[in-house]
Amino acid sequence: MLQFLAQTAWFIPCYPLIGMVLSLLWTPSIIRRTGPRPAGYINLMTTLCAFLHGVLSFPTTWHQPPQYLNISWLEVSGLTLDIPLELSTTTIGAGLVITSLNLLAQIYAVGYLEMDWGWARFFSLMALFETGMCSLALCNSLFFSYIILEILTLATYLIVGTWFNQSLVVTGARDAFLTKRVGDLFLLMGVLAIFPLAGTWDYRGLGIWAQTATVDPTLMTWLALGLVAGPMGKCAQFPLHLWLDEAMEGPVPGTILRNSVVVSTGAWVLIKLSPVISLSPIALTTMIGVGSITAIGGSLIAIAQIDIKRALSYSASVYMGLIFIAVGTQQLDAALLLMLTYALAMALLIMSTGSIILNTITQDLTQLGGLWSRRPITGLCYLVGAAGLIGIPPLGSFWALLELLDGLWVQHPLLVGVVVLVNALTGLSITREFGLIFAGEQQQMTVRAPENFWLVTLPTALLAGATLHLPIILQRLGLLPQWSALNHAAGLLLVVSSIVGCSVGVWLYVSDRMTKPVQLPWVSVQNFFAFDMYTPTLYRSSIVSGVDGISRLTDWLDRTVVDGVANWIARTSVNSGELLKYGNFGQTQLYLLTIISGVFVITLLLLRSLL
Amino acid sequence: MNAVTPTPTKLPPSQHEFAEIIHRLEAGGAMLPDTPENLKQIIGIYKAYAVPMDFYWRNLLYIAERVFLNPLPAFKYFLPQDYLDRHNHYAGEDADLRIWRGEATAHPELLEFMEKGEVKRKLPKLLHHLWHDRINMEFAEACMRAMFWHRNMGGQFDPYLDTEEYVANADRAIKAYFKGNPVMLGLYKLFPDMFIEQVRQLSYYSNLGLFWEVMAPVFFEMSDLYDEGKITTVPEAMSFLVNGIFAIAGRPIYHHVYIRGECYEIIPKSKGFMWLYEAALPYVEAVFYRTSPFRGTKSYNAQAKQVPENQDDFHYGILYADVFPVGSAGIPPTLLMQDMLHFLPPYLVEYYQQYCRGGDDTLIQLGVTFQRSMYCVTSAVIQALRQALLYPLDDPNPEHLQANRAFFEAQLNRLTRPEARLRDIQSQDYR
Amino acid sequence: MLSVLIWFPCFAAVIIALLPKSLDLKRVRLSALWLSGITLLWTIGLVIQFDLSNPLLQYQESLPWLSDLGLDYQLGIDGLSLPLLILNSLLTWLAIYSSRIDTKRPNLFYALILLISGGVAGAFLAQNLLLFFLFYEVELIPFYLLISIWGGAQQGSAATKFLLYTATSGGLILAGFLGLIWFSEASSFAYDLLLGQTLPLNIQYVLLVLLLLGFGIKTPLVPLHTWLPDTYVAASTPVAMLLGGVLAKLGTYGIFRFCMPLFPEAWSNLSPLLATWAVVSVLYGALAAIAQKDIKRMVAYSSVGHMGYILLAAAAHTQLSIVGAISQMFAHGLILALLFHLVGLIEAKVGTRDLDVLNGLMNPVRGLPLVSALLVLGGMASAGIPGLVGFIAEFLVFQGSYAAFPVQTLLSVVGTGLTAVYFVILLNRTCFGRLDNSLAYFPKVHWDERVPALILTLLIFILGIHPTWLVRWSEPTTTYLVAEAHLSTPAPQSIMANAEFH
Amino acid sequence: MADIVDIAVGSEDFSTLVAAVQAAGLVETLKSPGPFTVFAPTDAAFAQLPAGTIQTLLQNIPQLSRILTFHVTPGKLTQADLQALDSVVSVEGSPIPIQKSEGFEVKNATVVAADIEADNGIIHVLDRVLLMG
Repeated sequence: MLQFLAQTAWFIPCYPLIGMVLSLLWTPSIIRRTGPRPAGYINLMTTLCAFLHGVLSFPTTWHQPPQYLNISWLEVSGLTLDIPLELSTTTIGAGLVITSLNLLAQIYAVGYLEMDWGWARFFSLMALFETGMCSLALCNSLFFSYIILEILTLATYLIVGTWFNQSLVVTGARDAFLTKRVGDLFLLMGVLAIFPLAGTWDYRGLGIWAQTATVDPTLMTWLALGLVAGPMGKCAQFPLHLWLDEAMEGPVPGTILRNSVVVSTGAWVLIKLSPVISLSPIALTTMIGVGSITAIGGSLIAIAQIDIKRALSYSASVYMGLIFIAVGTQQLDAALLLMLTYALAMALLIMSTGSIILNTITQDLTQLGGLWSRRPITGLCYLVGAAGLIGIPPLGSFWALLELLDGLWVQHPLLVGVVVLVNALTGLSITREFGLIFAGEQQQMTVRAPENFWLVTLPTALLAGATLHLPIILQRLGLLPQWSALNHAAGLLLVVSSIVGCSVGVWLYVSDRMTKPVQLPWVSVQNFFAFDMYTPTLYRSSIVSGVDGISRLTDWLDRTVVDGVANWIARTSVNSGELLKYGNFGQTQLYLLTIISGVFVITLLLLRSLL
Repeated sequence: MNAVTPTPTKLPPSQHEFAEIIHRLEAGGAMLPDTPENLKQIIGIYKAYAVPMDFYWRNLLYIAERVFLNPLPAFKYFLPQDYLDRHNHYAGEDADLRIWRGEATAHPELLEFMEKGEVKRKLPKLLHHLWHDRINMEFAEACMRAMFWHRNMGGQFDPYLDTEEYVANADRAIKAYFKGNPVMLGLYKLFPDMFIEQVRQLSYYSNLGLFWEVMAPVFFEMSDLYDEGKITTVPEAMSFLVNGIFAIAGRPIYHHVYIRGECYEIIPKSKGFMWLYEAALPYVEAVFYRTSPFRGTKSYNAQAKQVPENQDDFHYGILYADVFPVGSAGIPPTLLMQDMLHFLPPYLVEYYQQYCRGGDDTLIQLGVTFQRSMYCVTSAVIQALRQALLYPLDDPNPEHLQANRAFFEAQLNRLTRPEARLRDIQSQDYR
Repeated sequence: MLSVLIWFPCFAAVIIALLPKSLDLKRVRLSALWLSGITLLWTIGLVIQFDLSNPLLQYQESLPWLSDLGLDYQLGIDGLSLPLLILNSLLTWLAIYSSRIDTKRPNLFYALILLISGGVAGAFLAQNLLLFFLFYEVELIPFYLLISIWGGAQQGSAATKFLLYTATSGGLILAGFLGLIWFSEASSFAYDLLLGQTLPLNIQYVLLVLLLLGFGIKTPLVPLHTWLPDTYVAASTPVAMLLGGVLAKLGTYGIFRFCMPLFPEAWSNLSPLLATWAVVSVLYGALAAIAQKDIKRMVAYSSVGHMGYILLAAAAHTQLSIVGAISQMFAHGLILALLFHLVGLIEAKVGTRDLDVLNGLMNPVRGLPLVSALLVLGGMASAGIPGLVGFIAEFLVFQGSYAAFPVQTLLSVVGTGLTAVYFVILLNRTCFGRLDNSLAYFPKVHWDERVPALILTLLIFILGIHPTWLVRWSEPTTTYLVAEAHLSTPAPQSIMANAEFH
Repeated sequence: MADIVDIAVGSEDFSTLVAAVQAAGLVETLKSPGPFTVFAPTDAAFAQLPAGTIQTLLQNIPQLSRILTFHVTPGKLTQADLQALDSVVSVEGSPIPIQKSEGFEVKNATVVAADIEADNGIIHVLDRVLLMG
């Protein structure tokens, strides 16, 4: 039985797909006399099935070589597009993380969106994400990874646009779509360009090809940069990071999934592609550079945000930046581990803050405070998430960051500094949020703030439990290093940086010593980060206005020059002003028709004489 | 008797933006124009509203009194039979004050719906529930949460929740409820405020339940009177409401909890909390005026500043809401509209068939009707307050009349905001 | 067999035209629907019997006609024309379905549409250059009438413009054909006869340019396109569906059927230029679309851009790119018809096509939710989102062309990015956002009106998920085309050229 | 001299008030030394209230006594004393505004007879029942 389940693990993405299709019954005009909640329940069930299937097949893959499957899709003119799947511990494990987080997020959504009527659309999109990500995990081909990423781009557009009546949602959805699409198209260029070289899109094949490939370095650099650009958009890396901020207009349950696992899809593809990318040192350096800039810049921006969701969204970019650094320095295991530990911790942070937002109405950190005594469960969950995110032993991210540091230790001392700094800044950032939400005085909006009901609180608590147990699971799976093999200096450095970061946070925001809001002496610096380093303005004044201007120019050219010349030719050649008044159907037109028919007949006659 | 007989006003015309409406109010009318079409709509919707309301109040009291602090209340919307049979204090033979001439137990249409649902099939309760073929209690809870969160709206109920007396009462109930459950008791020891805050919320469940217990029979009676031809104009409908408000003003608001057959008085009746001051007025303020912005229409982004900083500045209630997006995502009133959809009287169903998209957009047409009807209820509240706190409309003293006018103008000033629907409902074309 | 596709619609047109004027409007529409339905069924029958392994012409018919002129009645069908014939029959049926119930002068209207259907089928089937030209020209008049009588605002000027441009197009093509006969001294206009000609290169250039300009107008390609936005906008919904879905394909069909195989050397030499021209078209169309305020115009300009991909594929003329191009013709026909149908529905219900006025149509009760949902799908299909038919067609074009013209291909990929930009603008403004309270009293959309859109969406989905059903028809023919027509891959331009498809 | 209750019982105009005070069990209080200022609505004032109002209050004693205590303020305040004030705080807890008009008006009621002295306070007779808010 278990063996059967393991062999059919490729079916895991199909469960949510079934749920998605079924929930379309409740989108407008089909089932309307009764409410849309069954759509949610159905998707919960299908997600549960997918999860259970994963759980049951996971042990059988353990210590087994990966299985490869091929599903034929299209064969045309010598181009064979089979869907290659890899069933291994890693891929099924990734599927497990996705389905379990989605399960919790969907339970959470049943509670969080209890007043919402757009369930069918929302849940079907959650299912689409689940399908997409599970298939991405299993799929072993760059081409199909591209397809999935592109479909997820559309899904992002739609899920951010769930509350489409609201104007900022509309622009947020637009920007998310376009930014990700830009990344996708670069990826598509890479996909197109790599095939003639490698002759395959299969990751295994690409890996083998990369070992022996000799490609023109310039070409390889462009190719590798194209392949990196796609994940950059997905992972919200500088300068394609803005969409994640705007995507925060979407509902919290969607954010849980997006900030924890959806952003990692790019990193996943990157890890798969790393043999190819490592053919170009410039691309690797670019990745490290982009990752470092995003990590440091993002953590500074996060500290300056007053919106809870946005502060956390920048932390998401930060961790993706660390993963970029990890992949850039070929620390794939560290990257995978960090993806896992990060996903749980971030999902937990979003869940607990979402629970605050739900019934204190405001998302503004400056309007919150004093919730600890009445919201201790949420507060504890937040703390667990925070501890799981930064390098605090024995929780998950400590081990992941330690592994990363260990790999960087000898060759990249500068990057060690970056990681440690980012860890400290993130520590500061999340303690700041904790302080502003839970410590301090009650404010108007937090006077009446009960703990949320079970559908919201229970999944949060469950996830907190999972985050706490993660190190034990990792230990069981043998993913944690032996004590003797530990880089003690790195571990110490990491712990110290976490302590420093958190202590500063506590001193500034949890204790009463400082007056809130805490102001930097340099307002311009604070604003610089609060307004996201002014990138929105930068975009508006460069790309957006550029495309807008060129399109207007084209339109003007089209109306005046191109059309004008054509009209002028027509006017002069037919040489009858009256004829071309472009009037209604009348004698002139009839005249014209007669001329054309005449020419036609005469031509025929001419031909006769010709032949 | 309250006599809102129209009298010619002795004051010079009002200069207010809504002068016409103010003159109508001074003549004993409502904010809603007096047309037979309006009357038909509002009475019909009162009827459709009262049936789910009959469920809401019973369920709210059930949660406040019985479910209490159950940490996993998965079945809190499954109302036990004794709560369906529970006698409304204002209907039936044994009523304290018989407002509705019908029976005191749950309304027959409600019972029929609970049994067969919109699918018109007799299925187990759980299936109806899962098929979302049920009353949307979530809406009632959201109203409760709006009252709870906005809190500061007059009356002594909310300040009482912060007194030591209240905490002591709650403490007794909590300890009794979790007797023999060391985990929860331990948790209570660790985080007492968390539990007390939950009990405060439950007290609001009770508050709202007791409030709606009165409103359901009022609306049923109005519907019956209209069917009998005894209510013929909008002002008559309104004065019925005004009389109702007075008649019931002294109804006690309390919170009792029943644990293992024993009654724990968390808020005893002896506190003297009254229906009018501690429930009705806060309810109108919290639900009709304030609530909170629908997530589908306003951004909660802190930097966008679309949500006001002060709770007083919240104006998102039914008097302001845009009904047109009803049915889409993030628009909470859809739950109520859907609940009313099941119980529309035939004449309204027929009426909606004639306009816009006929049966296809009933949800929105009835939403607009509901908005009209709530303007009528708000008018009744304004007239009742005027009657209680100010002077008769036919007062001979012009100073008194001026005071009345100032009051009306002050009330309408809140409705001059651009998003208020007062302008729209003046026209019959808004549907 | 094949003649039925031409003459049955014509016969049907006569029947419809002769139906008594007193007959109920609905009846006339229904009869037109039945008659075109029969054509559609006949086409499906042909498809079922079509021999997939045979790359050559099938069902050939040949009758001597004016043999003195070199004009014989020669018909045949292969993998290039088959998808387009299906498209023609399908879209004719759907166009009739999506016509308004209260169309004025219905007899004439439906008769003209059926006439067009027959004529277009003739053009796709003709295996004689002059016969092709006759059918090609014969479309002109019914379209002219359809636009000028049933069109929207400014229909008169648009119709005249259409007439002038397409007449010029016809003239150029005729000149090209005549020149071909003249110089090759062929005895007839028969296609297979001319296929083997070997003309001097400079004559090939001249003739090729004539034909390219002629077909370029019809396709249309920048800068020969300015008739298109005006015409598409002025045309009523069913006519726009036919114009965009079928008529434009006559141009691209001409390029693949005549320009490419008849002048192989010239084609190979000119192809870098053509590829560049294609990119200009792609980018120009997309950029112009971004600036539009009228959604129908926007969709019209999208068509200019998408036709550029086909030219790119033709320029590259690899096997893969040609399969891609044929798929793209079919896919684009479906998508454009869907978009025009939906835009027409929106205009009919909301009363405007102005992006600044439209808003919030996604609203489930008072908006046009299903229309909006399908519009999202249509727009995304057009922008090349995978899982929908547009993607696989574009991808094959890109992958096929990349080997030959990497830079142009990558620039075309940028074009799909710009496509996404304007479709997102369109969707954001029309479907998303808040419904304007004073406007939100649109009449409801009947199921009947949704049927064409649903059928098209279903096809877009099915062919997107299972593209084999799309590409299999044309694959043998393209293999043959590339192999037999002396077409060799152009000289290696870059290191990419060592590409091998296996 | 008689106390407040005695005076009310002795007058024909206060039968409703007296009944209410008795029902609410406030007799003892009002007989205590006080002193109190009582705003006493006449029977006609009670009759102006819509039907059912009194019935509901009589069924709910705490609520009734809350209304009644709203008519009482501690201290012995004459018309002259009161008119110097903007408002006084009632025993119920809510403030009672004193109008600055020509006549002697308490909130929206007019005082029809002022300054009736009693042992333990003073009575002002109102033509309208006062309601909080």
